[in-house]
Amino acid sequence: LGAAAARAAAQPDAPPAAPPADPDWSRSLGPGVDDRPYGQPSHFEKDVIRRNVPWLTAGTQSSVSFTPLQHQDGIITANGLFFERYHAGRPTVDPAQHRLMIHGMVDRPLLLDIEDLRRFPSESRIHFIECPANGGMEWRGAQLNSLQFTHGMIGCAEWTGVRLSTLFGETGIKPGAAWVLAEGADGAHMDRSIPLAKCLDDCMVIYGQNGEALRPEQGYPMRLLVPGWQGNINVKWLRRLQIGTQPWFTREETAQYTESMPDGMARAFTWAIYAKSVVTFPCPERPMKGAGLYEIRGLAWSGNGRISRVDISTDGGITWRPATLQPPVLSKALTRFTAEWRWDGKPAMVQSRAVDETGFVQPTIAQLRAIRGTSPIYNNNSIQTWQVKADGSVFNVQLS
Amino acid sequence: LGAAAARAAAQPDAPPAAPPADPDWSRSLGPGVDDRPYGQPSHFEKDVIRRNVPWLTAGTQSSVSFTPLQHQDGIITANGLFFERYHAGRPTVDPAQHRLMIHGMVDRPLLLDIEDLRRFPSESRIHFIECPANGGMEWRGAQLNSLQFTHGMIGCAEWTGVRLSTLFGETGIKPGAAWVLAEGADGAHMDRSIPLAKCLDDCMVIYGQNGEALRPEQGYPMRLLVPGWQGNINVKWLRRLQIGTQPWFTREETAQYTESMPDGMARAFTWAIYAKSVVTFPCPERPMKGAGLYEIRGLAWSGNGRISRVDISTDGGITWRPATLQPPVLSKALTRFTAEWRWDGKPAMVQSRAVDETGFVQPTIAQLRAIRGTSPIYNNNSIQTWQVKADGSVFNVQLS
Amino acid sequence: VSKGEDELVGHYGYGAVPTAQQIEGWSIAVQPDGTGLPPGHGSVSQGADIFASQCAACHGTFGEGEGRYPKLASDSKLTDEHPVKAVGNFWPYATTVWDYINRAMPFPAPHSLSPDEVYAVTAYVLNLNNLVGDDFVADRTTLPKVVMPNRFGFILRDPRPDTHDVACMSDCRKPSDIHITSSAEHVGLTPRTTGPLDEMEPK
Amino acid sequence: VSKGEDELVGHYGYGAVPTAQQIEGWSIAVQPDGTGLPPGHGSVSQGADIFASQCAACHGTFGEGEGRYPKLASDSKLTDEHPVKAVGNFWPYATTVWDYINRAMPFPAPHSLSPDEVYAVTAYVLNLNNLVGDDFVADRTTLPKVVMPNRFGFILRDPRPDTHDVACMSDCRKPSDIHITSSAEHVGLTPRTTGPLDEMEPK
Ligand code: HEC
Ligand code: HEC
Ligand SMILES: [Ca+2]
Ligand SMILES: [Ca+2]
Ligand SMILES: [Ca+2]
Ligand SMILES: [Ca+2]
Ligand SMILES: [Ca+2]
Ligand SMILES: [Ca+2]
Ligand SMILES: [Co+2]
Ligand SMILES: [Co+2]
Repeated sequence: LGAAAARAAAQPDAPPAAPPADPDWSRSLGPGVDDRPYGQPSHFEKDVIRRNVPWLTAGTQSSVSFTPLQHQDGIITANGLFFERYHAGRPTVDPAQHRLMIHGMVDRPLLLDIEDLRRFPSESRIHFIECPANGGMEWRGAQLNSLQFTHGMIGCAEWTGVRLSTLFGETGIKPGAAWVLAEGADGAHMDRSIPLAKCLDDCMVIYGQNGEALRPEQGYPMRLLVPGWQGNINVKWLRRLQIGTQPWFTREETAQYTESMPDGMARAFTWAIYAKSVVTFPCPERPMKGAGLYEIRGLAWSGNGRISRVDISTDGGITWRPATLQPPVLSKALTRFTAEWRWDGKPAMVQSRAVDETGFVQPTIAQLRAIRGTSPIYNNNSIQTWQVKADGSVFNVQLS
Repeated sequence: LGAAAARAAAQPDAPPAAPPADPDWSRSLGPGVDDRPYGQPSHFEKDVIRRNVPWLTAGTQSSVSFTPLQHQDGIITANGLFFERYHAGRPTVDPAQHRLMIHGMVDRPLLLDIEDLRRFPSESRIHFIECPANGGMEWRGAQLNSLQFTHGMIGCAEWTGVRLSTLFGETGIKPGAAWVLAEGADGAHMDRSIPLAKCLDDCMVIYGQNGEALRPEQGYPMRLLVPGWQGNINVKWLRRLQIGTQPWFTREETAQYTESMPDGMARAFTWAIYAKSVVTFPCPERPMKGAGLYEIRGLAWSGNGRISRVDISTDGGITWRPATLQPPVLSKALTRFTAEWRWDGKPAMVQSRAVDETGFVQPTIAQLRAIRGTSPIYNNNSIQTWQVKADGSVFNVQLS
Repeated sequence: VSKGEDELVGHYGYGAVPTAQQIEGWSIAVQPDGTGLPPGHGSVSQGADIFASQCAACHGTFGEGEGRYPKLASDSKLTDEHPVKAVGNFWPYATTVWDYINRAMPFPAPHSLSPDEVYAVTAYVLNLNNLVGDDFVADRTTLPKVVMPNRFGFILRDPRPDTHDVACMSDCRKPSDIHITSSAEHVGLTPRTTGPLDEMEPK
Repeated sequence: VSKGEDELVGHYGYGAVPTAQQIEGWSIAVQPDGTGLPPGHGSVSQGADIFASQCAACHGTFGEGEGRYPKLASDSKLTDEHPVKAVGNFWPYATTVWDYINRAMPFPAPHSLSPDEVYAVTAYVLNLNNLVGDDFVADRTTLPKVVMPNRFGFILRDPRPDTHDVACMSDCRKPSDIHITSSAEHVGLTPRTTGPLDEMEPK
């Protein structure tokens, strides 16, 4: 034992369990392996939860809850914390009674129960799902001082299911078919039109989520996965796929999930999530604790493929340096990035900027607003600025 | 609508929710987004749980529970279903009071709380953890008619934490140091010796598991991760790392976790999990339902690197054909494989055989026994045979 | 799963073939040309009665919206600073009003109205928006013909990428050009919902 | 985190430096040469008393093991068909007995014995295994010197790969060579634990 320990300050704030003490949990037996056949997080993590914004919606049954990204350490979102978006609450679907019907311009209409679906050739893939309204409250200005609320309408999971190309191979598709209507079994009978080409490219009907059955919040017993496209189109509690020649122009793809431009026109069918990123530490919920060396951490994603780089600025965008991307870097999945930062304790403006494999560079909110104004609600993929004050506190701000 | 539907048999067994009915959950509102701030699986999945083998141990506090692999759809194991192995039950550790002490042959001994640990440069990696006793009950013969019980002492997760090389860089390591003792804060004060070289290669101190804090079952608030090595050495509730020149020859690495050979000698320090695989469908819990086309599914893993191929036999090992590996194929992680199988309804013997990037080929139980006898308890990585009977039922058998 | 002739079965042969009645029963989606609309009809005045009893509690007697529930009528300009978007000034097709009310309304008891009732409240909502006269009767023929003011207000081809940021690395902006245009610091809108959220907002 | 001089602080500087007393307090691991053993001592007869009151309920008065709890004494041969492995015939170091009892026993109240008590029960367990005489007194000097029969019974270098399967693809075995050597079908050991597990075993 060297001089270091000898000279170390006594630790008056050391808690009762620190060495040399032997805490209670080291001197007793905990519960056995039959205590929790299905496990739970530590009760010390009780504040790591989904949260909602009561003033946002008339009630909680057509509303949203947000993933606590400030506590997400990797690219996988814990099933218990995956954000929710309901249009008629969370239905309790009996899997034995549920059916998926595939019909319309097919040679052989098909009616599948969950057991049938599980028999088809399966695939597992890690993809994010983001509600395009994520950050929607920020179009007019910085509103919510919280990473959870500005960016938490996203989750990433390992999904298991069957490719639509497999199912449509089974039914056959008639010449001239070009669109697919997907419809849910929830009270909203939520429905969206999807180009057949996208369906055949990489869409799936999902029944597994992170090693267990799809959660009720995410569409149990089955949902559509439309990799990289806006969350709403990933229809949950999927009961019906109808093949046709034209889109249906449903309420969700006309009155909702369209972006109003300054000239009064609205963009529709803007499905893909463009490259986006956010710094998850520091953030308003996880402030700085004194000057020193830190690791800036964050998540980046693109609905158009892989993230190819992420840059970091701590001066509001004057200078940038590359962050380190954490493998595996998967297509249409969250990608974790890190960068060392020696904070001098002075005010700073922390930002991240993602670039994806198409070469697309994440825009600033000013660039977005210059083109799209302040009313789009959806598809805000702007660079987030976290203002770090000298006391370490962090605020959501927007820059010129 | 073509002839198909017109000629389709009426479906007398169709449940009340099948089309054209509109079930209750489609005609009402479910609970809102404030109902479950932390989510749960559907109650229809209530039988997908960890299970233990009561006759195996004197009590449940030094015992094991098994992951229901027959219900794991991907490579990620759900946190709630990750197998448990305790030597003194599951301690309830207060993270604010917990400390990790690093000392011994270091230049600067270090005392870290969870906040300190979280500040270091972090990494997230997907790795399996397998108890080397997985399949241990099968050395003398087929005993348990269940995939969950023959292979369920394994789980795979995205782990987030700090590399030991980072922590040891911080403390400095004195010349001559060669071994590290890792010790837990549980009642067993569980401890194991690990070569320093492995520690510096790829070991980590983990605080995150699949997007949330490490679960209490897996070592909350911090555990050691020793990628690819036997589960026991991945010390949970980690409180101490001591650096020295020699192994400590702890009870867990002499009296336990050693394999008795036919000549009475015992192998110790056999840390690595050698290449292994198992078919997860069909299996005793998930039998066949009539002749026809099926997808054989399974999981393969190796503690020595990536899985390079998996072959499938349905005739007890006379003929084999390659299975399809599901990307991402990650080092020291579960790898999912699939193979189409047209079952003629006749008795069959289904097997999978993994090969890893070192070229090692998973052995048969007969090959293992010829060398290691029937008493090793640990490191049974043999090819599993599932006997499929004409009625579709599946049994755990061993072949000559 | 037993099926009829071979050509009726796919490669895998799993599942069943839905009957015509089953397909018909679930095929509720309506298209702008009226495809999918069932027989039946309903007038504005019939709709007014149903609306008063089943819809007005949330949407207001004249579609003005109670509390935060959606307004169903609006004549605000879509170029307004804060446009109120509703059926009259925003929805491109009257068929979509029928489709949505039929599948999702009334909110607490979705898909509980008869086709006649859906026709009637659809007629009433269109009338509230001054899109049809007080004597309008909605049916599968009249609905697709209703002229919707914002019919051509949608761009159906994604114009992105419409921003052209560049991955500049140094001297990207003049420091004096950068100022904070807005901050959430004193907005006071961040909910706590439950339990500690952060150390910024008052508990 | 404030630290003394610079050379005492690592690159990141997080955390604190444990005091000598803190390090000492948690350094409970003992090595075969006795490193880590504290002062103190205990005799076989003292151990017998402690064992009777604190250990025998599980391990039996003479270490024979109650129910499924571990036997602490055994003289079965390690080459037996079903060897019973315990301290006497299997453990390579007496120091490990001290270390394990100290850290993990008595099972319901681990790490609650004083060093003297651990020395005493260790002496008793060694005596039960006929490794030391009835007048043996265990201390930091005597324990490392106890001759353990299986001291050299361990192979410390992993001899794997010791199997050499090949990835043969066809005609790998003669069909007539393959027969079932054992089956779990009628063993009846598969627990259900709770809820349906499979469709094979009786509910
Ligand atoms: C208990 C409250 C409630 C009642 C009663 C109710 N609605 Fe609604 N309505 C809602 C909510 C909430 C929404 C928004 C749902 C969403 O966006 O997911 C909505 C949306 C709508 C919309 C779409 C508005 C838009 O611009 O997107 C229409 C049209 C509508 N309702 C018509 C009706 C009709 C007609 C009835 C009666 C037959 C009715 N509603 C009864 C709550 C109600
Ligand atoms: C309530 C039951 C119980 C009591 C009382 C108890 N033990 Fe144990 N003992 C166990 C169990 C269970 C294990 C195995 C623990 C494991 O493997 O994780 C064990 C293991 C041991 C072992 C290691 C056996 C082996 O071969 O690996 C020793 C030595 C031991 N106990 C000594 C003692 C002594 C000495 C005492 C009293 C001071 C004691 N035990 C009190 C239950 C008990
Ligand atoms: Ca069926
Ligand atoms: Ca009113
Ligand atoms: Ca009017
Ligand atoms: Ca600290
Ligand atoms: Ca007895
Ligand atoms: Ca004796
Ligand atoms: Co202790
Ligand atoms: Co319905």
